[in-house]
Amino acid sequence: MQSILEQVGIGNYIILSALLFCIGAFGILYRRNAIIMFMSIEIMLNAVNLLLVAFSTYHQDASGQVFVFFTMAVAAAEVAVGLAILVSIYRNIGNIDIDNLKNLKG
Amino acid sequence: MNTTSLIVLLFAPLIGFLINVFFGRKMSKNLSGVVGTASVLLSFVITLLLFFSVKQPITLHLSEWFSIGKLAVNFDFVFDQLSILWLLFVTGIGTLIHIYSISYMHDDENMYKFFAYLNLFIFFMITLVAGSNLLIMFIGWEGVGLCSYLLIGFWYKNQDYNDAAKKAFIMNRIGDLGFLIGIFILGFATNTLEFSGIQQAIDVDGVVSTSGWYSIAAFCLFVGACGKSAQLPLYTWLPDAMAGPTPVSALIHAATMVTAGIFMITRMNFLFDIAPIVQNIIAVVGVTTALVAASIGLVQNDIKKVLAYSTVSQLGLMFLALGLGAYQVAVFHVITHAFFKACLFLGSGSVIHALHGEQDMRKMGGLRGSMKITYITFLIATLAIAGLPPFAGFWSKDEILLTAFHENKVLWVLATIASIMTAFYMFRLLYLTFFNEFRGTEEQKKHLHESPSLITFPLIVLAVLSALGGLISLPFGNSWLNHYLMPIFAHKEHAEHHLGATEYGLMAFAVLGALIGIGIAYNLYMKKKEVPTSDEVQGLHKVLSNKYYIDEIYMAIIVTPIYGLASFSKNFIEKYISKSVFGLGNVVSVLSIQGKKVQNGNVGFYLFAFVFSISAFLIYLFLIR
Amino acid sequence: MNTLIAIVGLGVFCLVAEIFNFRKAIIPVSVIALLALFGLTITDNLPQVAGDYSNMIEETSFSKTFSSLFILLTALLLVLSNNVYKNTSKISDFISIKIFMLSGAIAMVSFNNMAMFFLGIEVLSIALYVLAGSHRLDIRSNEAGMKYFLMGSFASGILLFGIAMLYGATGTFDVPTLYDASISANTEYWFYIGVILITIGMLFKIAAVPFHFWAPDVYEGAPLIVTAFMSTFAKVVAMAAFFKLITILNSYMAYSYEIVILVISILSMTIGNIMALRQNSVKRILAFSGISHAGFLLMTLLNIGAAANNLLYYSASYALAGVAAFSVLIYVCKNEDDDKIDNFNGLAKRNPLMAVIMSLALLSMAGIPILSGFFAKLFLLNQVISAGFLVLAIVAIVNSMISVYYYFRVILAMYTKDSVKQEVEHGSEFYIVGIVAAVLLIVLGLFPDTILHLI
Amino acid sequence: MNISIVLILLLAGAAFTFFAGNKFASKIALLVSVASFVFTLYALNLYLNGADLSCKSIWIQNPKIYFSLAVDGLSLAMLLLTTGLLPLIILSGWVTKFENEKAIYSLVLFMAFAMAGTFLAADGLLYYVFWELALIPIYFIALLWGNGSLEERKNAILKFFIYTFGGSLFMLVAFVYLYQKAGSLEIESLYALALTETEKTWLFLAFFLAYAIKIPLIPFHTWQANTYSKAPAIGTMLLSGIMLKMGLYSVLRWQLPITDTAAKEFMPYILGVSIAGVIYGAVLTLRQKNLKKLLAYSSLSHVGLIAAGLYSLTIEGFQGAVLQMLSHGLVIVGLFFVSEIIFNRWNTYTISEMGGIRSQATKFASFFMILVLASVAMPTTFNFVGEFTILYSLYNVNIGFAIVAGTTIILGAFYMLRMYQQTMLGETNTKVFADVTIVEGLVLLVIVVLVFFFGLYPKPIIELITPSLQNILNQIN
Repeated sequence: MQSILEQVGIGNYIILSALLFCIGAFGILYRRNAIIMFMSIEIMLNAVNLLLVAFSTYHQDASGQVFVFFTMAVAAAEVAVGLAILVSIYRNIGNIDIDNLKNLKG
Repeated sequence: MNTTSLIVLLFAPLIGFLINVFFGRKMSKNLSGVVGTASVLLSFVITLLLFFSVKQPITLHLSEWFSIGKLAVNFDFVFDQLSILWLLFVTGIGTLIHIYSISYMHDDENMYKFFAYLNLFIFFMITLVAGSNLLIMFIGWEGVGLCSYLLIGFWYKNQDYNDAAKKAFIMNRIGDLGFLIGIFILGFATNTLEFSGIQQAIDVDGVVSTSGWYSIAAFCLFVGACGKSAQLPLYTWLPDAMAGPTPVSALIHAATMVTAGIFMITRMNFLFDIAPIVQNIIAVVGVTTALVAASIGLVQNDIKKVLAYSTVSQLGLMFLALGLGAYQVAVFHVITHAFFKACLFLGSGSVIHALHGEQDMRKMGGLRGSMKITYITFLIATLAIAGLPPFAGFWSKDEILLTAFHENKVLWVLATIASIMTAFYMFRLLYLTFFNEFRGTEEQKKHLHESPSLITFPLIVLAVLSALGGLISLPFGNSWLNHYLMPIFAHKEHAEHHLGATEYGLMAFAVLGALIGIGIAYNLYMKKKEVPTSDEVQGLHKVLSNKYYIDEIYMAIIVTPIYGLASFSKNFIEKYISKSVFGLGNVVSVLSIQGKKVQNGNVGFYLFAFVFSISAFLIYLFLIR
Repeated sequence: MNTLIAIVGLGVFCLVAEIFNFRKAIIPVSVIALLALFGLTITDNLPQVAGDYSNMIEETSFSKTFSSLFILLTALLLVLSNNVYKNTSKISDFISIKIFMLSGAIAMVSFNNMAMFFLGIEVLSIALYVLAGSHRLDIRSNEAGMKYFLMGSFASGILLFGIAMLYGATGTFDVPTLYDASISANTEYWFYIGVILITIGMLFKIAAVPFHFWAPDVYEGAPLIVTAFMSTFAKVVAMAAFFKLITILNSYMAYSYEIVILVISILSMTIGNIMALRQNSVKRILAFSGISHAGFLLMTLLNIGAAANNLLYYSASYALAGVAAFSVLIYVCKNEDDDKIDNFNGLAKRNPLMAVIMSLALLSMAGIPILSGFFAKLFLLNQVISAGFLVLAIVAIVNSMISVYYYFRVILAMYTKDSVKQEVEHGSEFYIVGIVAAVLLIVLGLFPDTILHLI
Repeated sequence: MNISIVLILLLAGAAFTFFAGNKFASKIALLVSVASFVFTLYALNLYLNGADLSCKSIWIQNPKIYFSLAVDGLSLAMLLLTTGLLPLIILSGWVTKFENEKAIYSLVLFMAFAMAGTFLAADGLLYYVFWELALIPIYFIALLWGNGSLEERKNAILKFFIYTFGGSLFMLVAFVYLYQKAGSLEIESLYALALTETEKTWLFLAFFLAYAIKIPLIPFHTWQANTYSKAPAIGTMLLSGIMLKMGLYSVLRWQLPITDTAAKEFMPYILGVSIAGVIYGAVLTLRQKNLKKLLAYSSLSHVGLIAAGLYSLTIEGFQGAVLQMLSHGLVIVGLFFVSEIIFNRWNTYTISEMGGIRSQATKFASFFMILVLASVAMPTTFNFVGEFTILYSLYNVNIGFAIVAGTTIILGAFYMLRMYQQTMLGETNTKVFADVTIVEGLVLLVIVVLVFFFGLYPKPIIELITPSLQNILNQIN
């Protein structure tokens, strides 16, 4: 049976994940709400996950999929830390707008 | 003569100097004077012995000094006719002036220093005269300049005197640079600085390169002589140098040091003989100096200034003789001049001493009565310098005029005018000082007195010498001096003049000229009893009173521009260099401050820069490359 | 691998010790254990059997020497921590996080598989995010944590994308295979995109211009001891890992890639130095100085075959100078609100020894002989010139010249300004660390050969 | 024995002085300096008897760097200058009461160590290390014990540091480049190296930048006057007496032999610059109000002449330059000490506030006069031999150079005598000026005696330095 990958073509997967990645990047660039910026980072990481899985299938090699698990775990840990920081920021200044964080400069 | 005595001759004054420097303060004033005098006297005695015993030049090798490249310089001295002759009157007159100074400087708290410096001067003068190579001569040359500096500024509390001392030193240094360059040229061309070596080298290839480097060297040496012997354009220090105590003026600035230039040129006669162009320059410079200085001397009112200008003028005449190749004539005039000029200076010192430091002739007068010995000696010396026979000055000056007449009539005319002027201003001096009424204060008048015998003794000796000095080289053939100096000169064609009608006529003319000068002076200052006024003078007189404005001109064209350059350098160039170097630092600093604005604390901006840079790299690496 | 296991074990021990109330013992035990490990690691010369640890870890002289350096740095910084966390209740958290961070660092230089590398770098980064924000009540610390986190995870994403590209091009995460692919002619161009993206990720980690913006802000906001970790330890780790990655992925550098590195190196040195000139916060000065040192470190990539030892030497001397400087800085700013340069005023009178240590550290960073910083720069220059980049060498020395100005500002403050403060004793840890680091700086300078042939 | 003993002695002396405490520091420092001088003399004796005093061992394997000290007449002469001046400089410090004496004396000894090392090093990198190392102690000496307002001093000295440090970094690049070519930085291998003309040109310029700043030649001199006037006397003496000789020595030892053709090519220009410096420095002194600044500019003028001697590329020029380095070292130290004595009495360096000292302090005035005379190169002083030789060598190159450079004897006399007149002469000052103390007198006496001794008998020094200078000249040609 022809796999879904062969039907769609690896190139399209790459383009898709690149687009997803760019959407994430633009999200980070254009949104000022920290939560949404976290989500954008998640989108970027998931774009990579998608890419890894696609390549994994393409190469008929399981290690790519294993790597995805690592990535997901790491992303989870990252977001946990990020949210923790965000909470303490909220406690200190009462909002989570990233533009308020300009104490350190110069 | 054995080496020991030569060494004693050389170093006795130095030892006198050292004793006075280190122990002078503890010794009594008289003792330091005696030590100083004795050390010079010792040299004089040995010189006398030398004079009578030496027929062949003696060389004395003390030690090596240094050698660079191919050039080796040693502490070598040579005692030949020329140096012995010079030593004789240097140490002789030196002794007299030391004796004179014991009394003259007796009231000065720093008398021991005075004798120390005088001794040091004699030492350097001996070095200058006896050195057997150019560099040893240069030691003496600079050394006497130093002593001159120290002695002009002896009363160092007066800054004007210090200025004069400094001026003397620097003017001399200008000449010294010329001297040095001359040394370089000769050293490089001949690989030796020994006089004998240079002479040999010139004998070998002198004819081939008559002009060229040897001429330039000769010119450079002449520049050195100009500085030391106060010739145009470097003479202005000498009148100022009268700031020093009068014995100094007599010894250094009349009798000995200022003749060093003549000594040097005489020493190097073999070099100047092959550089006729330079000889012409020397003659012209000499006669011009004689005229200029004499004309300034006409209107000076300071007794020592008059004598100073007369010295410059007489030196000019000597240079004229040198320029004409008549070295022995120049030497003759040096010697007679040393006698009468020392006598004049010491006499003026005696006058000044009596008047407690007054030097302005307008405030003198009538001293004939109270200062008999001073007056008589002064009169003899004045007659000598004015060129009246049979006094020494007549014979030597006449020989110069004679030589000039034979070589170049224009020079002769100018030189004659200068001597007429000399006769005039010297008698002006004499009349103003010793004749008519006393014009000073009553206080001074009460204290007028003849000077003590320590002062009058040298005056008498010098007056006798001024009167009889001409005997050493009478023009009637068989001149002892010419004969004595014969071995020194390479070219002997100027040896003697045959006395014919022309010569006797010239002599008569010279005497007549002198009498004219004296007559005018008599007319003005004895008959009309004029006293120069301090009021504003006009026209030529004003120019002369202001010494042709030469000091002012030097100030305007040399000193002021240098100071201007200094200010310009300090305020502009230095700052500009500094700014341009550290301006870079400021630019960086400004960049740093501006850069802080980029680091604005905004994460959004940081991320934007991040993404932008990624894009830039990717575009560069994958599209542009 | 044994080192790695032991270190993770040590981290677990710290956590457990807290439970059993051995708080006082945590730091001494950790430091002693780390020193022991340092000795073991550096002397370990057992040959590695192929296929060990499923090819996830390789033990080369490179990894061993750098691991030893990291362990030593951690040990020194932990000694400093002893004083800092004296009155904190959760001491084990801080210490164990640092020790885990060390494990991440060691993974970053001894990986044999990209997964291992990725795990290492994330362990290091996440630990640093936590530490940077660890002054919960201080908004500046929070801000630092947030900024670092946002930009760090963004960079991680890019790095990860690069790894995915490598995987896409080769179908493996295995380092030897990747190396083979990098030198083979018919590798897909995704591979190179991957390499570039990884490069960018690593440039971010070492804070090279233009990916440096986070560094000054985060350094300034983070607690001092954390800044010390970031500016010395983390930077050196990232650079070593970067070096290793490039040796694997791009050892036959294309000219255009070299140009990129060259430009970044020049920019980092220049901008870092220029920006440092007018800073008042010592932490920011050190941050910008770190940026410029990153530029110097990047030079090693231009002659990658021969530069490993130089990298080690430079890293060691830079990190040790940093440790010495931070030991004084923490000492000086212990009871202060900020870390302005003014706090150093009159230190030479108050405490000459500390002033001397600080001076030595700064002079070393400025590259004055006989301190090791000079030789570090010298070896780099030598290597850069032998690779033919004379321009880079000249830019480097011009930068050394500029850097003198701001290093000397601190020295001037210590020696010429009058102090308003009274001296208080803060504990001996600072002296121990400062002296050890300073002596090491001098010893390394006098005898560069000691560590110059380890790799 | 090998020559490293002197270095070890100085270094250990620095440490020992520091730990001896403030009470004994000055005495121990003096002792160490005298001992080092004695050792240098002993080494000189051995050297003259043909002993090999050099020492060499490998320092760094890769890049290949040796710890290599070589001894020849030139380096011994410079070492003698260093260790000979050191006791005088330290003794002159006794006059001043320093805060924290142990630190300053140990820094002085350390600096002497570095400078002595610079003169002895025979490996490029070792030389460079010593060269830079000398900068740190003088920086701190000037900074911590200097005079004038702290703010100005700080800036002036930092300027000096960055300037000289920056210049020498270019030399470092040159050395690294040479290492690439030669595979070693040993002086013999560098001498043996065959380089292209272009390479030599660039290397020459890199070296020149370092040395022109250190010496200093115009227009790289802007750090000098300020630093000299801000530094304490002891530091100024170290700077002017020894440290600037490092630059001159290096020209001779490193720059000229390695970049021979470029040296010949650039010779006229650099002679021009040096001689311009002679006049420029002299002219600038005329507008200085500060005695130390005046001396600094006079120093600028003198070193310009020395540099001209070096770049004349003749044996006479080399000899003269080395002689003048030694004599200038002696005399400038004496002059700065004189200014310090005045400063100690009256707390001023401003010339207009001085005057009328001679009548109060005869001995002091005499010493000062002799130093002034030596500085203007009176014959029979050491300076005359050097200056004469340099001018002679310049004449060999071009009579124009000799004449222009020779104006130094006029201008020098002008500004030095003017300075003497303004500071010492005139009506007795209302402020009391005590004559020299025993220590002061001793220092000045030693300097004066040496100035005259070597002025009359420079032969031993000339014989010491000439063979090595001839070697260098042969290397250039």
